[in-house]
Amino acid sequence: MLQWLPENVSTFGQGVDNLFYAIYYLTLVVFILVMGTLIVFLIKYRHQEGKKADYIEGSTTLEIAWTAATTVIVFVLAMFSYPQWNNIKSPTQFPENPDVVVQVSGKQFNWDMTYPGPDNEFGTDDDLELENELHVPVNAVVHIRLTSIDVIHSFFVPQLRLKQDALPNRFINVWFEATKAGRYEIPCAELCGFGHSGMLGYLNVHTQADYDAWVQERWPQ
Amino acid sequence: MHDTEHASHDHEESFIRKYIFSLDHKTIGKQFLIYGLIMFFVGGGLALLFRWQLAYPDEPLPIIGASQQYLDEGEVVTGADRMWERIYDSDKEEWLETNMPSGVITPQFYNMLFTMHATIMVFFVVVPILVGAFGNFLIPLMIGTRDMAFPILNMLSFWLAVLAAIVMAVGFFVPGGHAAAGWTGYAPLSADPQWTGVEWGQNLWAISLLIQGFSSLVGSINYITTIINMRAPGMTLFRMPLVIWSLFIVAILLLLAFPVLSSALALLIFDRLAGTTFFSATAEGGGDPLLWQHLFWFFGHPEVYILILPGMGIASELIAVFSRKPVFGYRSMVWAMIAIAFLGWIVWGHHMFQSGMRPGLGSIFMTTTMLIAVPSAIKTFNWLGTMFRGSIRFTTPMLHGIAFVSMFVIGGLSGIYMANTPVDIFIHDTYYIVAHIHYVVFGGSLFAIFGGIIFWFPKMYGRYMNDALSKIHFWLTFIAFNCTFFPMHILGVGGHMRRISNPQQYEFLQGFEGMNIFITMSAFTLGFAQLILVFNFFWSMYKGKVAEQNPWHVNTLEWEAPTPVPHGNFGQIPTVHRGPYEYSVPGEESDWIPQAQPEHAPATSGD
Amino acid sequence: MMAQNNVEMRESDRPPLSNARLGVLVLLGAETMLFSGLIGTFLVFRVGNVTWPPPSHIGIELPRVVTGINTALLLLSGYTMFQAWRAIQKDSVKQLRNWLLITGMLGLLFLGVQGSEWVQLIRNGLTLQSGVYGGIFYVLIGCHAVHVLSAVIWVFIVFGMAMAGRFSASRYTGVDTCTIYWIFVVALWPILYVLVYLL
Amino acid sequence: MYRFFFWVSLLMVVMLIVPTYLEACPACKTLDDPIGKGFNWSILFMMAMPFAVFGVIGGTVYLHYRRANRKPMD
Repeated sequence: MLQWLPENVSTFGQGVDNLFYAIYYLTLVVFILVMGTLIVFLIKYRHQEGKKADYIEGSTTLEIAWTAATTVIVFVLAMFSYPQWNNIKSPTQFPENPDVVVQVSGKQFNWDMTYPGPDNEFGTDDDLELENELHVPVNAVVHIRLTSIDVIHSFFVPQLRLKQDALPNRFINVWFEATKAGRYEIPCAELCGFGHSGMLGYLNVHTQADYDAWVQERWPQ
Repeated sequence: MHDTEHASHDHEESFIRKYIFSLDHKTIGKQFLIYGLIMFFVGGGLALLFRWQLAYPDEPLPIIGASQQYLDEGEVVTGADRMWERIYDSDKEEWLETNMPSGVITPQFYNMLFTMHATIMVFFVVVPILVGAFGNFLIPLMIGTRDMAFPILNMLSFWLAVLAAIVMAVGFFVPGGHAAAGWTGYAPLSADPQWTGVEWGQNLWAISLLIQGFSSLVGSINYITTIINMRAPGMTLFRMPLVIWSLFIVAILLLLAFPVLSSALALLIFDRLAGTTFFSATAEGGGDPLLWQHLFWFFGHPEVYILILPGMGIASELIAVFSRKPVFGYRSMVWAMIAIAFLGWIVWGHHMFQSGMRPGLGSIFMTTTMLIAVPSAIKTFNWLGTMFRGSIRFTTPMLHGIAFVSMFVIGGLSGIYMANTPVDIFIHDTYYIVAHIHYVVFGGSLFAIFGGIIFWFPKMYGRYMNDALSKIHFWLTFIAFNCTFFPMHILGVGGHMRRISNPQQYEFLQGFEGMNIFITMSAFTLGFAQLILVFNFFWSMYKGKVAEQNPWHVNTLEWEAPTPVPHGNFGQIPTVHRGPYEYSVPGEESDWIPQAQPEHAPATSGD
Repeated sequence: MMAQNNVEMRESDRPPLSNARLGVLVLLGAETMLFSGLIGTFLVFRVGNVTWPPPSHIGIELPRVVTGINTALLLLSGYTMFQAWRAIQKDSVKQLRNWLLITGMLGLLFLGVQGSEWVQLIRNGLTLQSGVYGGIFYVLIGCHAVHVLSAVIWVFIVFGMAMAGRFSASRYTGVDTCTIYWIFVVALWPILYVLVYLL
Repeated sequence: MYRFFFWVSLLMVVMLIVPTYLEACPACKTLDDPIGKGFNWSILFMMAMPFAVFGVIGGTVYLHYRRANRKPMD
């Protein structure tokens, strides 16, 4: 199942994947144990003539054992998850001083990307609006101001292990740092109307040189 | 056995009083069952339609779709071509033409299909069968009373459900089509017709669910009152069968959860019809786009447990009976169900991890969600414990019970991925979620429903269901089910979003075409396998082998009543002397002691 | 819930809490959750807006004083309903009728005052369409008003039954359930009053 | 058995508190946004309601049954 995961190209993606693997192996072991026991029981304790079932009402020791074991496992799992989650989603734990800030705005059925331009301020004359094309440099911290102008959309880049709903009338901050240049798809992951399927933007991760060239082309200085 | 004065009432009632507007809980239960089975086919049919679209995007449907020659050159080849020719020639805007021109499902129609598939399956199939049918049929029989506390309300509950289904059905044929905002109806998409183009469809959807809310409310008042007040002498709470416990807990959940959905639906209707802006963030002085999710999932998560808990109850019943052993850890089974219900109220935020709520809340909701693993594990291990050193009979109901346990294990384990917030970032709104819910609700609830139907059929209709057909149905369903839904986990891991009508539009999903086709083929097999069940159900009603009073040798009270169960259920109300699962008691000759059998009396053969 | 109830009940035994009473009690649980949904919505808007009413509605004052008096009226009706219930327990059908009539009238008066308030507010420009402020005000208060209305109808039905002599000290389930429902509707109001008008 | 469940419950409470501490960040301004506060209050209120309702109804039923069951012994 694991080889179907899309390639990871973000800094925090590895953390997500590691948790994914951990849960995968954990659940796989539990699954095999439970199913194995079930099958053994089904064969061993099938009805045989002249054999009566044993009258067993339960076992407090066992109840305590599996309650405790499960509680501890989920507790440990949860402890490992908090930092990852905060790292990705808590605005206070974002890397400061982003290299690029972009506003991404969902609308039926496109992504509008707005660059603040050299003055780093939105709503000024040098803003650049692009439809469905997001350009960022590789190995750089990108902050996205995510919003929507109509219904709820969801900004999803599978390779970045990043997903965040875009809400109308609200700005949500998202960050990522891509580690590999390339062109990745940005589908919308939340039903947004009849054009939901096919609402598709592109994330272009450039090498620093290419990105500089792109910036130079847009805002000649 | 006891043909009393109660039984004689039957003959005096007219057909309408007896079968249509019946006040008898057994008839109402059967009505709910047949109603649920009919809706099951509607919901399943819708699923097959959109599965076709997913496997063969933008290709005409088989049978009713136009042929390739017709599409390319306008040459009429098949009967379907002739139909399309006629539709295109007529001036009227025909239903088929707007929704699937030439048999190709439009994206708008696709949205409507999956919306209605889920709505119907959740609100009109699983809840009516599990809670409506089994609840009504079993509660009075299993706790040893003559009828529900409020028989008229009981009838009202059924007919309100029918009214809701009719309103919902009308929605398919109104201009603009039916609701197309997903079964979760996320606002603002659902709150303003301009976003979906759906006019009255969404309104009717909301109105129908409001009516359904009344139906559930009336039903749950009835269940709670009956279970608290009307148990037979000696039937203490901890002598109740687990299925009654599960229905009791579910009734409480329904009672407290559904009104919140009603309030949300009322606000939605105001938004759509009266010009308020509760969910429209973009309007002047407008509301909040997350509010709907907040209210909906507050209802929605307990609703998920409403869908699974009775299944757990039925499975416990089946496994104990056919392992001929007491349920392992009866009390911890009860407490586990109560714990699940308790946790059900404090986890609803996990549906909103990616929707922009405060990240800190995400951590809290992750913790509460993960805790659900604990009672679920307790239940699973107890089911295994029940089979341990048993004497397992592989009857068809037992096969369904075992299938329930194994599918629930998969569904439960896959839930851990979603509960984990960082992993959920990736799999949220992908097919992983679809796989999970189907493993829990189809693999869980529906296998329990099938098992329950076969198990209690002799009590309902006095006949067995045909065992060969039941076994064929079981194995076909079991295999096709796994072939359909297991690959969806893989789709989800690949990032395949749910609710997209054409995966071929995405580059990173190109590799999944074959898998989608495989899933669709399995889904069609799964769908057709259900025809066997329905044929078997109606055929056995008249032609099945006549069953004795207690064919499976079960302890619980419903088998004390004569078959077919007369009006008033019992000749004399039985007195309960022991717990429901006294199987294979040492020193006893037979391996079962009915709950109503006095101490130290010889066991009866039961027929 | 009831822990272990090990005492065996005979079939003829009346349950400690009659079906009718328990049914109404359970119904009220559902009603509470319905209002919880609406109050939860109200809280999102109320706490979520720094200024309440929002800037666009400055100048609109909710009639706190009149509604305060109206609240007292409704609480009074709770008392009269309780008296009606006491009366039938003492087998006084005449008193029951009188108290029921007073209760019903007080309920109608409450609705009348509220109706006139609404007319006034709509004239002042606060309508259902005026953003979430107007919307949640009318929906929440209106939902309660609908409940008062249905309670009033119920009281008058019970009144009619009392006129027909259907109740006695040993048979008064109708009065009983109606009282529970009425008390619920009355007790809910001060909470809404404080939330919507005062906060 | 009961002591054990006491410890499990305690652990659960700890699990609820820990994340609140982990995200504790006195410096963050975004968390003070009024909408977030509105949702917090609403969530707390609605989380409490089912238990309150259940408690009141369940308590009433329990008391009635206990009173009824005591009577024969008096």
